[in-house]
Amino acid sequence: MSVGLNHYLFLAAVLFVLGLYAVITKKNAVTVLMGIELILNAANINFVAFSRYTDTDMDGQVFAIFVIVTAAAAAAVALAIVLNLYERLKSINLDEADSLSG
Amino acid sequence: MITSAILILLLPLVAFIIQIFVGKRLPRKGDWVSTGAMFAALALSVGIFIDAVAQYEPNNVLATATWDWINFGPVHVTFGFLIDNLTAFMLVVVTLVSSLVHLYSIGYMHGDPRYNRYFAYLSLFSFSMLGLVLVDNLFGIYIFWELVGLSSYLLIGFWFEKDSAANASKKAFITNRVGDVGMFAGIMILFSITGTFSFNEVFAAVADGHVGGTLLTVAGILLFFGAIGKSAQFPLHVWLPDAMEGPTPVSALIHAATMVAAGVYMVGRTFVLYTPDALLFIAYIGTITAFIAATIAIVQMDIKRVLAYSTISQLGYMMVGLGTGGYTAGLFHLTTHAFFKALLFLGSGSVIHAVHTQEMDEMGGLRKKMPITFWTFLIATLSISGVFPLSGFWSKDAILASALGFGMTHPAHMPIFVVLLLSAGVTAFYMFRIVFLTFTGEPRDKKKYDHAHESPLTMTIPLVVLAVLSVGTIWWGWVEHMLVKPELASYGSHVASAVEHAAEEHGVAHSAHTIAMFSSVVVATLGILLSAVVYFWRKISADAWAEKLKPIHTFLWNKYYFDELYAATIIRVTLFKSRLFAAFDLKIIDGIVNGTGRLTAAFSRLQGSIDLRGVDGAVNFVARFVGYLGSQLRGLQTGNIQAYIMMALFAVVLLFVFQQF
Amino acid sequence: MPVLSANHAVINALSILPTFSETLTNVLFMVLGAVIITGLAALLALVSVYLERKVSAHMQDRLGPMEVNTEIPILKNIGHGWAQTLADAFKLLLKEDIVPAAADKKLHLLAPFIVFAATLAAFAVLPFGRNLIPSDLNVGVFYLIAISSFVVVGIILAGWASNNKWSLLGAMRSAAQIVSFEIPASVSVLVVIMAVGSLNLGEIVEFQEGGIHRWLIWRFFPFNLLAFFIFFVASLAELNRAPFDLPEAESEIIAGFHTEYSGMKFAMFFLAEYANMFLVGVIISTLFLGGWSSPFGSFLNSAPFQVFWVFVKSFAIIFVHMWLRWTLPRVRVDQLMYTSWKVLTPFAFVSMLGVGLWMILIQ
Amino acid sequence: MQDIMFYMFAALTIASAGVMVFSRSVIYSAVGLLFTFFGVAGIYVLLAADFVAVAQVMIYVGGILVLLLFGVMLSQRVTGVNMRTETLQTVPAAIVAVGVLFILFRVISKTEWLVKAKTTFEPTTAKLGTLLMTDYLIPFEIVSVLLLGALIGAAFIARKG
Repeated sequence: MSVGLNHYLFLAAVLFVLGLYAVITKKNAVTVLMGIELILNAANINFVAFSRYTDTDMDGQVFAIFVIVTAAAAAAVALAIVLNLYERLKSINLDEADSLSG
Repeated sequence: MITSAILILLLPLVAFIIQIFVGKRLPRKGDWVSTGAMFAALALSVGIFIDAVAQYEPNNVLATATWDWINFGPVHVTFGFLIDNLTAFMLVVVTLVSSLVHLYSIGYMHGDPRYNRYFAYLSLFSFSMLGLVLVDNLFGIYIFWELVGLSSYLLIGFWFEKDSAANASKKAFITNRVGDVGMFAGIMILFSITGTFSFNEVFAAVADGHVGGTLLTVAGILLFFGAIGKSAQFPLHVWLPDAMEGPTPVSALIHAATMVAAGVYMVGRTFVLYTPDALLFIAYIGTITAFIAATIAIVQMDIKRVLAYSTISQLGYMMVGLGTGGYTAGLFHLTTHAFFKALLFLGSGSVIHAVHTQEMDEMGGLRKKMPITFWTFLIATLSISGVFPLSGFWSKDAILASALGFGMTHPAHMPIFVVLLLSAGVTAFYMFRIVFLTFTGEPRDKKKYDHAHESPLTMTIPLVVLAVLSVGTIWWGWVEHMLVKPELASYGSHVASAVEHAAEEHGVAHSAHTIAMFSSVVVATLGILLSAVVYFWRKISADAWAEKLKPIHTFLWNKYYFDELYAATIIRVTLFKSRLFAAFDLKIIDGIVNGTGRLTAAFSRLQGSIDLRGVDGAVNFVARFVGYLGSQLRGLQTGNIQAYIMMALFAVVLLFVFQQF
Repeated sequence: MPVLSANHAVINALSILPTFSETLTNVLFMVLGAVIITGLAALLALVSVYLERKVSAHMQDRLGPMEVNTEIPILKNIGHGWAQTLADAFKLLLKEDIVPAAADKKLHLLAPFIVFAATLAAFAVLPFGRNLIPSDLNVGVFYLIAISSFVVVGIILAGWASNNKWSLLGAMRSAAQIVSFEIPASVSVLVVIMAVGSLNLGEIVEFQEGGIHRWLIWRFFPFNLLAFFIFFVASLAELNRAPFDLPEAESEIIAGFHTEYSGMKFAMFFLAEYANMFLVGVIISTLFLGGWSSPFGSFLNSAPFQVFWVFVKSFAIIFVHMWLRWTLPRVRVDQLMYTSWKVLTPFAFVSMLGVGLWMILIQ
Repeated sequence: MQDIMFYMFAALTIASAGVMVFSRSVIYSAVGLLFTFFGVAGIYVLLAADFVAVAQVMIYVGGILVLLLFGVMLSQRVTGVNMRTETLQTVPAAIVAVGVLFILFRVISKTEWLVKAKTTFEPTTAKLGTLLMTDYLIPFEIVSVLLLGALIGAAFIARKG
C-alpha cells in the first residue's frame, strides 16, 4: 500500500501521544516544554498533510508557519518563566511548584 | 503639484521630529528649523495658489492623488490628497498666519526654558492643520482633527506648572472629545451606507440619492457636532476662553486664526452633505453663539478673554453664513477673520509683553509708548467692527446679506438677521472698548506704564504684514469667484423641508445686499460712538451703569453661568453615577461575596456539627465515610498541573469509550 | 533534491521492477554526490589550513612550513612544504582518541558528527556554475541559514558532553555569539533577497550576471554595500574567528568547546571550521560579488571559468578573513555583544529599510 | 522511492521522539528532539512543503532547541553529567496515552477523508508570501505583535529574576 494521507495522520498521532506522555509524566519543566513542542509538531504534520492531500490550496502550510512562529514565542516566554521558577524554588521540578495544592 | 503638497505636509513634520529629538542641541535651540520650514511651506503654498488663480475655474479640482491604505475583504479604505480652490485658499491662510506666528514667537518666547519644545509643538500643529486641509476623505480629516486637538492641548498646557493652564488644557481636550464623538458617529453613518470615506464618492452617493432623508440630516448634524466642539460653538464654547492660558502667539494661531476655523472649513468642505434641515440647525447654533459670546465680551476685563469671546462670536457668524446658504460668505469671513483676529491677538500679546499683565484695568495710554502696536491694532479693530473699506466690512456684510436674504424668503427665520445685526453693533462696541481702555486715557498703573516699551522687530513685522492683509479693499471681488458654492444635491421630494436657499435667487440677494450693507454700517457706527462716549470722552460712567443693571451685569460677568451649569448638571451627574456604581460594588457585590462566605462558613459549621456527632458515636460509619471521601477528593487537588491534564484526558478516553460501546 | 521533483503519481504508475531500479539509481546518485561533496569539502579545508599557515607566516615575516614534501617526481618540485597539512591530517587520524573519564561518551562522539554533517549539508546547495549546483533548491538561501543552526547545537553538545568547565563556557560563549550574530547576518541576507526577489541561489547569481557593475554590492548604493559589510563582520563572528574568537580564547578558556577533543574527532571540528570558512566565502561571493559570473560580462564566462571565478572570489574572501585574524586583537565579550545588538543589527535594518523604500519609490 | 523515504523519516521521527520521551537525561531528550525536528522537516519535504521544512529547521533547531538547551544549562548544576529528570504517574499516564492513541487511530481509520491529491507541485515560497500578505494579513500582523510582545515579556521576566 503506497503512502497516503492516513500514513501521515498515523505518524502525527504517534508523535502527539508521545508528546502527551512526556507532558504528563516528566517532572522537569524543560522536558515538559519539549513534550509540548512534540505535540505542536504533530499538529503541524496534520496541517501540512491536509494541505497536500485535500483541495485546500496552501492554507495548511500557512497555518503550519503560524504554529511554528507562535511556538517560538511560547518557548521564549516559557523558558523565561522556568528561569524565574528556578530563582524562586532552586528547582525546576514541576511537582514542587504546587502552591495551589488543595 | 502633489509633490509640493506632500512637501508642504512633510516640512513641518520633519521640523517637529528634529525639534523634539535634537532641538535642544541646535544653535538658537533650533527656532530657525521650524520657522524656516514654515516659510518654505508658505512659498510652496503660494505657488499652488498662483496655479489655482492661473487655471481659474469655479470649483476647479487642481490635483488629486490616492493611495490604498487599508485593504482587507470588502473594506477598502484609501488615503489621498485633494487640491481645489478651497484647499489652495486655506493652504495660504494657514501657512501665512503660521509662519508669521513662528516669527513673532521668536521674540515673544525668548528665554523660555522649553523654547525648543514650544517650536516643536507649533510645527506639529502646522503639520496637523495642513493635513486637515489637504486630505481627501472623512477618515483623514478625523485623524488630523484629533491631531490638531492634541497639539492644541499640548500648547494650552505649555506652562503646565500653572494649575490654571493644566486645567484649561484638560478642559479643552475633554470638551472637544464630546463633539468628536458626534462627528465620529456621523462619519460612521456615512461610511456604513456608502462604504467609503472619500469625499468625492460620498458626495456622489448623495447626489445619486443613495443617501438622503432623515438619516442624512442626522449624519450632517452629527458631523456638525465636531465643528461645535472645535469651533467653540454654543453649547461647547466654554473651553476657548480658558484656552487663553496658553502663550499668546498660540492663541493667535490656534485659537483664533486656524484651528477653531477648522470646524468652519470642515462644514464648508462637506457642504453638499447638509440637508436644509441640517443647515437650519447650523444657522441657529451660529446665531445663538454669536449673540451670547458678544454680550459676554462686553463686561470681561481680561484683554485676551475679550478677544476669545469675540472669536467665538465671529465663528458663530461664519456658521450662520454657511447655514443660511452663504457658502462663499462664511469661508470668506474665515479668511479675513484669520488675518485680523491673528493681528488682534498678536497685538494684545505685544501689549502683554510690554506691561506683563492681561487686565485692562492696569493699562491705559499706551498709544505713545507703542505706536506700531497701536496703529495695527486699530486697523484690526476697525476691520472686525465692519468699517468700510476694511476686509471685515466685506465679509461680515456678505454674511449679513446672506442671513437677510434667507430671512426675506422665509420670514419666520428673520430673527437670525436681527440678532446678527445687533451682535455686530455689540462687536463694534466691545472692540473699541479694548482700544480705548488699553491705548488711550491716563495710565492707570504708573509703574507698569513706565516700564512699557515697543516690542522687538520680530514681533512688529508680523503685525505690520497682518495689518496690510486686513486692509484689503480688493478682496471681495475675486474671492467670490474663487470660492463658488458647490452644486447642491437634489434632495428629493420626500425630504420634508420648508427651507429653500435664498442666496440663489438673484433679485432677493441684491436687495438684501444693499440693505445689509447700510444697516451694518449704521450699527457699527452706533457701536463705536457709544463706546467712545463711555470709554473715551467718559460722558457716561460704565461703573454706574453696571451698578444700575446689576443683575444683567452679574449674569454676563459669570458668562451666562455655563461653567456652573455644567458643573451642576453633567459633572454632578457623572460623579453621582460613579458614586452610585461604587456603592453598588461595595454594598451589593461585596454583599453577595460576603453572603456566600458566610453561607459557606455556616455550612462548614453544620458539617462540623455532623462530624462532632459522628465522633460522639451516633453515626460513626457515615462520619468515617465522609472523612474518607473528603481526603480522597483532597488528593485530587494536588496543585500539580500534570495530574490535572491526565485527569482531563482520562475523562476524554472514558467519554469516547462510552460513546462507542 | 530528486525527492522534491519526483512525481508521486508517475511513480505509483510504474511497476515494481523499474521502481526498484530507479530507486537504486537515485540512491547511487545521492551517495555519489555526497561522496564528492565530502571529498571537496575536506580538500578545500586542507588547502585553507595550509593557506592560513603560509599567510600568517608571511605576515609575521617568517616562512611557515617548508620541509614536508614527497618523493613523487612532479610533486616534489612544488616544495614550500605543501604536504604539511596532509601529513598533519594523517597524524590526527592516526592519533589515539582520548575521551575524559567523566565525559558523556555517546554525546562526546555525536557532537563532532553533527557539526561536520551540518557543514557538509550546507555544501549541497552551493552554486559553482550555472549547471553546477549540486541541489538547486527554491529556498536555497533560507536553507543555508537554517542548516547552519545545526552547528550551534553540535557545539553546545560538545561543550556539555566534555564535562569540563572551560569546554562548557566556550560552548555557551560560542552559541550566544552565533545566535546573536545570526540576526544581522540574516537581515542583511534579506536585503539581497528583497533586491533579487528570489530565494534561489542560482537566480541570485543570474540577477548579477553581465559584469562587475551589476554585482549586488554596488546596487542600491550604499545600502547593499552596508549589508555586505554587516554580513562580512557577522560571518567572522559566526565562524568564531578573530577578532571574535572568544569561544576559543586560549588565555581564558584553553581551547573552548573542543578542549577535550583529540584525534579524529578533533580533526572533524577542525575540518568543519575551515570548510565553513570556504562556505562563507562562497556565500558572500554568491550574494554580493556575482557568484560564478565573470566580472567582465560575457568574456571568460564559460562553464570552467565559472568554477574558476567562484574559487577566486571565495579565496579572496578567505584571504581577508586571515588577514584580519593576524592583524586585529580579540574583542571583549561586552564589546562583542555591543557590536551585534547595537551596531550591526540596527544598521542591518537601516539597510533593509533603505532598499525597501528605494524599490517602492522606483516603482 | 517516495514510500521508502517516508518510512525512513517516520522511523527516524518516532524513534528519536521515543528517545526524547523515555530518556532520563534532559540533554539526551534534547538530542532526541533535535532528530525529531529533523525527521519532521523531512516529512514536510515529502509533503512538497519545502518552505515550511526549512522554516521548521531554522526556527525549531536554530531557535527553540538552542533556547531549550540554554534553559537547561542555566537552571541546573551545569557541570556533572548527572542531569536527570524524574517521572511521576507513569502507569496511569501510559494507560491514558494508549487510550488517546487508540481513539486517534480509530478516528483516522474510520473517517472518510475527502482526499484529492495534487499531482503537480510548484514552488511554494512565492505563493505562501502572497497568502500571508493577502488572505492572512491580519493573522500575520497579530502574530508579529505577539512575537514582539513575547520578546519583550520574556526579556522582562527573565531579567527580573
